[in-house]
Amino acid sequence: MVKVKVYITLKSGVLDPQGKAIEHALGAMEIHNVSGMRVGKYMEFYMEEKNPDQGQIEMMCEKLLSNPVIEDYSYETEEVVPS
Amino acid sequence: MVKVKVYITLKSGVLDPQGKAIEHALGAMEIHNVSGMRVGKYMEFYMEEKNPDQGQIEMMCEKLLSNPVIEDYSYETEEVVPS
Amino acid sequence: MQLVLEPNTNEIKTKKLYQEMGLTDEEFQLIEKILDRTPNYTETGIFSVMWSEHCSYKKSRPLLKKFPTSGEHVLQGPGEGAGVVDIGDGQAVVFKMESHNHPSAIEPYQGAATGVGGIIRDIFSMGARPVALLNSLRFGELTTPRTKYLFEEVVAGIAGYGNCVGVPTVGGEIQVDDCYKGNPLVNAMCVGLIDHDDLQVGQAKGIGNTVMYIGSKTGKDGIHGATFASEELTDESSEDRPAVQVGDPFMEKLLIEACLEITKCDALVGIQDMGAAGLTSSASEMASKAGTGIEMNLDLVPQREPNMTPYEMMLSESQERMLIVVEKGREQEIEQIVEKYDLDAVAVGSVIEEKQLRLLFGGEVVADMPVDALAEDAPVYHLPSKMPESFIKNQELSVQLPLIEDFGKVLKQLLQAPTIASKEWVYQQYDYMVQTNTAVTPGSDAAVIRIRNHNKAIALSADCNSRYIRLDPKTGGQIAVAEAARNIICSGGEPLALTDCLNFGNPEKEENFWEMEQATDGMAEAGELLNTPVVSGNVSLYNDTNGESIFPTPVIGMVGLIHDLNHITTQQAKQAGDFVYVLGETHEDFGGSELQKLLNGSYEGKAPTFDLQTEQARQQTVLKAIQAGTISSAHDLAEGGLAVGLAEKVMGTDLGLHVNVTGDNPAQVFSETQSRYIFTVRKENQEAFEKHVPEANHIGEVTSDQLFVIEWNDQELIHEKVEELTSAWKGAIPCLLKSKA
Amino acid sequence: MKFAVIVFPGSNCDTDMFHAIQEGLGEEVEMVPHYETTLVGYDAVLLPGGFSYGDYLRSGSIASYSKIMKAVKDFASQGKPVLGVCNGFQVLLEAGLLPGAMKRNEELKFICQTTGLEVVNPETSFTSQYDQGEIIQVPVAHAEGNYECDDVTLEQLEKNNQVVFRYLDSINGSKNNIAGIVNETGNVLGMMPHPERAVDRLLGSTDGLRLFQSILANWREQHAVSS
Ligand SMILES: Nc1ncnc2c1ncn2[C@@H]1O[C@H](COP(=O)(O)OP(=O)(O)O)[C@@H](O)[C@H]1O
Ligand SMILES: [Mg+2]
Repeated sequence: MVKVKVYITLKSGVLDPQGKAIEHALGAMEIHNVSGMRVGKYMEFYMEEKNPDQGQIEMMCEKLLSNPVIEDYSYETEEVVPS
Repeated sequence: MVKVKVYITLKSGVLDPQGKAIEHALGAMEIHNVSGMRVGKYMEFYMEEKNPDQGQIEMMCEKLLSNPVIEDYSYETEEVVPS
Repeated sequence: MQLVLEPNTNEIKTKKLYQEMGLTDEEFQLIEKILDRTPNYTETGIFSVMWSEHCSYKKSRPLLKKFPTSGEHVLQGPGEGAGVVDIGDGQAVVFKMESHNHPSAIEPYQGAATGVGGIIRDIFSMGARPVALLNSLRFGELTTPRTKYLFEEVVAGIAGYGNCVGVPTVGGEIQVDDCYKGNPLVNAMCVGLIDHDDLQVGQAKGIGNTVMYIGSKTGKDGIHGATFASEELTDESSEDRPAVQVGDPFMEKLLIEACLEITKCDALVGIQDMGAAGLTSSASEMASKAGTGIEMNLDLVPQREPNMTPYEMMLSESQERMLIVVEKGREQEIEQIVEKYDLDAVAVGSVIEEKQLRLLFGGEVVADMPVDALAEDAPVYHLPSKMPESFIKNQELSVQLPLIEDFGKVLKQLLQAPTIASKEWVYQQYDYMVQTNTAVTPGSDAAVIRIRNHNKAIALSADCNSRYIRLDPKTGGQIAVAEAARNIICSGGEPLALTDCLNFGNPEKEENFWEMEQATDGMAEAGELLNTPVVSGNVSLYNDTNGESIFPTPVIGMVGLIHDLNHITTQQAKQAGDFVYVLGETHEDFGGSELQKLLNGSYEGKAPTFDLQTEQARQQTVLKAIQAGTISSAHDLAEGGLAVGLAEKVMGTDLGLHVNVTGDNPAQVFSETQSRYIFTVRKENQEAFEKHVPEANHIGEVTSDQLFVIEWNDQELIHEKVEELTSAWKGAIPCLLKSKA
Repeated sequence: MKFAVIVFPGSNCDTDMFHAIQEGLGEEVEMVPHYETTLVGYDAVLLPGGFSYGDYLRSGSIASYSKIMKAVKDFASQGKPVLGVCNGFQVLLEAGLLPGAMKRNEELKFICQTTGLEVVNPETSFTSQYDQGEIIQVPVAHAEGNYECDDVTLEQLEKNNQVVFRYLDSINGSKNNIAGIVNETGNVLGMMPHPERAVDRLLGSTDGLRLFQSILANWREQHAVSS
């Protein structure tokens, strides 16, 4: 079994309203040394195979987990022993 | 300058309707080897310091970026050369 | 496998572990007597939630008995999931209000969201389609980051849930006062529509019938939520993490559609939502009401996590779950229906003759308790009460005449007070139009939902001015009911019945209990005289933070019937040239007023002048005048008095207003004397209107100059641009939320 | 003329759409659940608002994989009219029937209000009953209506007259205040505002009705020519 971790981020150049709001809130908290805040998604799931088909993972990322029009994705896999 | 990456996940035991919906959609796409889908947030930002104050990052994570009542967080920092 | 070791019966008894669950020594002894043995851990947990105030009303029941609960329109009073009131043509409205105060204090978004989800389930489990939501909210002053956070998240939670399930949120009220700082109030009301024939009951009838479970899996969330709701909040409460439940409005939407289809299937015997105390309360209440018992096999309960114990399953408050009873042998019909909605219906038990709740797990009986003892026989307490010193003092206090220099400035300041300010920032986040029946959207006295294919509509309002109740709980209680009814009247509706949510502090404080007694007395009297019986409601006690109680806040939700779509009336002035009238004399009523808060920062003195007979007579007069078509716009006077009420008639329009009022003290333009209305009337309707409402005073005219002018005894008192008033009023809440501090 | 209203499990404006056609327009209309596979026999397809699958991931994303969407794509490729409103628009974007994507509103809040819209292109089969530049009042109700696309797409949309409606005020952060667009062939319209909520005087505006009347008029015209 492997654990798959997927990171989804807005493409650079796409305005990020959430990131902007957080930066604004940081300003209100008098935190000024932070910049370039971007908010994305993080997903975890398990796949039964020991060596899962990378093509399948990519297909899932492209078709469902992210929207390629505005988002990029990356992922990692990590072997786990089922408990 | 460092890049900080924050991962926010729902505490275990807390219902994850997003994860549930995605698993359901995967089923409809005839993908059946995936389980335990959990959806969280991924955030990136930059801090000016070379060795930023870990306490500040933790404070930001607790007070603003995550909701400690239902979420856990973890983070990584990574030195970057300002471009 | 991780084994959870539960305390044994001996430990529960000797270490008094039941106390942690909220049971007293006496209650535990009573349980031992009922069972004729010491309860095990699961049983103790089950008793503790069923005997919590939230489920048993053990401390408020004597007060609830006073309420009028029947009347010509009432089809179902308190007792079932929600009240049911006839609206003619074989149709009825089903409605109820419920609190989610404590969960919202800990996790405002999910707390508010699941509050909405819970009240919706109460409505569709009766077989009614939910057609409207309202909410009543109380927060501390919007000046600290925490109260702002609570406010924003509660509103977002209500929006997130209501918008997704597709039930319009059409009204409500918001009051801010620092007594709610640590303990915000989040009350949600849902209204449903049903044909009489489709009415369902939550009963487990028919020995041998099958008990089925539908909806989300059971998780470890919300364990002991009901007990939690019946306890005081302390600083440790935010550590009480398992009590937080996350809502899944998409699941709720599926459940609504599936359950409404199931209720049309005659294989269904009974249906109830799993609300507070989840499986425990739904199973024992359904059996107790039917005079039967239920045996359940917990191994069959759909579980979200591995290794759940019977205790956890029975006490879980996971959301979006329903329990139904189905005729034996016809389970498949139900399965086929829910399948269409991608849901499962799982048989988990059956109806038995012995009036027991019997639970099996791993082949063993893990709990076996009389259902009546759980659902009916919680001890009832008659708590002692004592008139508070502050009440005596306030009654003796003579009226303090406020000194005002700049009336225009005070008016603007009042319009910026969050309780008076425009709530647009809030209701713009709610989908108040979905279902396309909202004839009057938020912003008027009552919301109006038309009944499709009929020439009629229902009017909905939620109200409570807790400051009056703090000063004088009995009069304040009467006023709360009267104000809700007045809002219905102003929209052209006949008030039919009410639901309530009794939010009070710790009832064991004698002064608090006295306030409860008095307030409910007042509500009962007003409900009786105004012919608006109480058909459902909810009690939320222990709204205290670190020993400080909230103001007594019995929120009233009211439903009225508009007999003809032509009667629908709103509060805004319609056109220049219309005459302005005020109905009802004004006294120097500044106790508990917004003006007093503005000038003194506190409340003292008597509650506003109020006479129930006058109230009742005027309501009738106004309704008749509206029904006769003589009134163009109607508005009742509430917080901020005449000046604020008049401003509300023109703010946001391109009209102005010019009136001249007479009296002794100009501060009276901000007085909050009750039972007053303002109207605009077309010139051609003047005669007809004055015949209907001879008592009304013609005070001025709607103008096209976009100026707001009030003269006092022919002297100009206020002269403001409507646009400026509007921007003060609309900008106040967004501005407070944005400001740092 | 016979309309189909597609019903996803979490659609909640489906009955509103149904009523708008049946009572407002006075034409035949049927609900078609997401698990159906054909749209044979219908003259127009309407994708209503709501939260098709809860929309927890991205609005419309899961719905774009439901069975009926294959039929919707076929239907659209035959040049027949497909209208997606609010969530329906989001589904069309996710399904690739229209270009671009939706982000959360700029203010990160759900917004429900009646909004002024400019009719930018009255030449489509959905807008022929409006005038060029006419301002109409139509309710919006969404949390993710912040239209996003790359610069090339945006330029093309504008150049080809594919922008059909624009908000008068920037209410959600959409690029170029875009409220509704058509595909290149002009038979697929996606819009965030809800025309089906503006078909009855009692509820405020009737400006949305002409959108449905345009569909009908256009269909009648085509029908008269082809028969
Ligand atoms: N929490 C809320 N949710 C939805 N609408 C609200 C809320 N609070 C206030 N409103 C709406 O704002 C308008 C003004 O409310 P309020 O000042 O309480 O009026 P009134 O004094 O006539 O009862 C009403 O239409 C009411 O329904
Ligand atoms: Mg009012």
